[in-house]
Amino acid sequence: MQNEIFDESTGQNISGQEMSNLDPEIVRALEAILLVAMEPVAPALLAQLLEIPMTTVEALCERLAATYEDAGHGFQLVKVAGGFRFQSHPELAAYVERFVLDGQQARVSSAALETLAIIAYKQPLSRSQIAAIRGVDPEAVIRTLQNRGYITEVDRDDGPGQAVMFGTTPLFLERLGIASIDNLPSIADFVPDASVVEALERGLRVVSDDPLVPET
Amino acid sequence: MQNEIFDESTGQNISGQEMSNLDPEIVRALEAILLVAMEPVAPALLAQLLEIPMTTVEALCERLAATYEDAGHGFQLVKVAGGFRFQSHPELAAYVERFVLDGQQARVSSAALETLAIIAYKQPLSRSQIAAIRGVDPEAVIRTLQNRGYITEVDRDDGPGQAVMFGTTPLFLERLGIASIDNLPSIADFVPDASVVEALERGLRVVSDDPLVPET
Amino acid sequence: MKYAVSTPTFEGPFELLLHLILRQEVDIHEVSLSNIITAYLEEVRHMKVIDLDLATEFLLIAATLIELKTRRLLPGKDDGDLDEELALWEERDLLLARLLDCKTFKDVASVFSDLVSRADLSFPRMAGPDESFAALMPDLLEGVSPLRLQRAFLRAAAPKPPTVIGLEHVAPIRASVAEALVTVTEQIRQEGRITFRRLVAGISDRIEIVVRFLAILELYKQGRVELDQIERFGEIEVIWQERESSETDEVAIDNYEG
Repeated sequence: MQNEIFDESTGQNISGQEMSNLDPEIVRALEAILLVAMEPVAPALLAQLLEIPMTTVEALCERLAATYEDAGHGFQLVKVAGGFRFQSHPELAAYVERFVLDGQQARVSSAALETLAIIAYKQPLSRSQIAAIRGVDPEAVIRTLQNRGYITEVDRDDGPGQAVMFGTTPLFLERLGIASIDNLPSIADFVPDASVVEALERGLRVVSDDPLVPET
Repeated sequence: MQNEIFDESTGQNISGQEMSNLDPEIVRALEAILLVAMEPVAPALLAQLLEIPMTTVEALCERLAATYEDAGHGFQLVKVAGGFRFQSHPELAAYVERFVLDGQQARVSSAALETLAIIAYKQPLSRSQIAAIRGVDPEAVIRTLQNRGYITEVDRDDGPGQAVMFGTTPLFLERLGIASIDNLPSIADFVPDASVVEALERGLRVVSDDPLVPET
Repeated sequence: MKYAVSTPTFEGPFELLLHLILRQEVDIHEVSLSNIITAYLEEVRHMKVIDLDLATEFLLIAATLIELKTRRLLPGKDDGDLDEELALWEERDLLLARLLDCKTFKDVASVFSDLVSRADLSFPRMAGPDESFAALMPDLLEGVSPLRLQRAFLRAAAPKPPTVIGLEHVAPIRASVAEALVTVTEQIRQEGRITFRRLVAGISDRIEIVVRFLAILELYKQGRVELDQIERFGEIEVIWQERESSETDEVAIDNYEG
């Protein structure tokens, strides 16, 4: 909504101005709300609660985050899974790990990561589409990912089978520590380079090994 | 305990000296631990985790609390129930109330409901028993349920691990509109999955073996 | 998914094949399908416990590789059946596409892994509002009846449906490479010379045929049989190679059951 009124740069300027006029209480209120939140809080919700534009919320949060970092606090404010949250500073991981012990996140297996990778970039997609890419029955992995809340049924296919279609969840974004699925690197960056393609093609060539026969 | 040995001012003087020699990382670590803590953290535990005297912990926390207050943050560090914790500043209570009322998602997830059901019917039971039945790390869900006051630590197992045992609370009964846990619909005719039976029977022997939930 | 591969990093047939091909990447001109097939079958042989569905996948890939291999070994004069030719190319392209996909998502997964490791260094604050706000917290159990709770329990504690689907279809696979070896060895030894078509006569299941083919390939590798194919896509003849010593008489059998 805000974007219709302000473009990025103007928006920032305006909120810069707005911020200087801001009741300091708003900043404190923002801190208070973020402190009691149990999951990342969307800027839209903060804007509504604080009765300020969303761009201002974003700018305020960024400013707060920078202030905390500069002051060398042991916590940080980050944008993750589409919202802002307080978290412990990564540099203090060693101490916090000692403290949380059983609150540790369960490891994500490589099979789970690969399946997540497929779903993240190709969502929504069905079991059989996942199976086709992985070459393995993905049922067990899908169930684990679903139980952990990283993926969810987002849709059903229109086709005759009405296959369940899977997509990633905000919790997945949290697990990866990213703000949105758009923050993932482009899949184009991952396309195997020419040497790999060539190696694969050669490995699977159909034509005879006879060097006289031109290869394609 | 400290108060018996040092009066307020002496205590502060002593730790004041010690503090000037302190690695700044210790202060950051203290902030990090307090930020992620679910409940007030006892100075003794903080002293142990940070490998500093308890008097220093107390002095540090007091100093931090004063710093936050002076800087006009929306949160504060307070000592409650014999421990230190972050909480929202009372002056911002109106905003926090608004957030709590409007902001929180008020629907129970199916994962939370299933975990709650298992605890309700099979209480008391440990984390690892819950994990064994649900097949996933139940930590986050347990935390939510505990936070909402639907479950609580009812006991500790006698076994070597002294695992925490969970049970439902009077609030839970109230919300469900029943007078006693015996008023829940019977599950007598139901034959549970063999793995569930096994998990319950093996009970606490699971605890020490289960790498998912390190108990200490 | 209970299976163990000698190199435990391989999650599936594409991954294994990808590894085997790329291992030879150093000099791509050295990439040899024969080596790949040998290594591939070697890996499959070393699997201790193998999931049936997975076994099917591994074998189907093996079959495709062998198809490519046979095609490559044959002189390219006669063009054979165009349809079959196209079908083979199609299969190759499909396999290639899958391998590229596999490689792509393996790389993505490693980036994800880095992100997760980094995210793991920070712990979120989840303590929530302090108790003074407890009365305001919306009731999560709004609308949850005792009956709904019972149903949730039944759902959570109910026997889980088995993950393996279509078991009856692939079940015969379990021991069949080992069995196939025994069967075909006996048959070839008796006949001395027999066509592959006759060896698989009466078998309609594609997997069974693949398994028999693998058995013959195994015998060929051990030098127990010679293979002969006069024209491309023509009859494959299997010829028994008699040996002096009887010490190797006992055919080494791959046991896929582990």
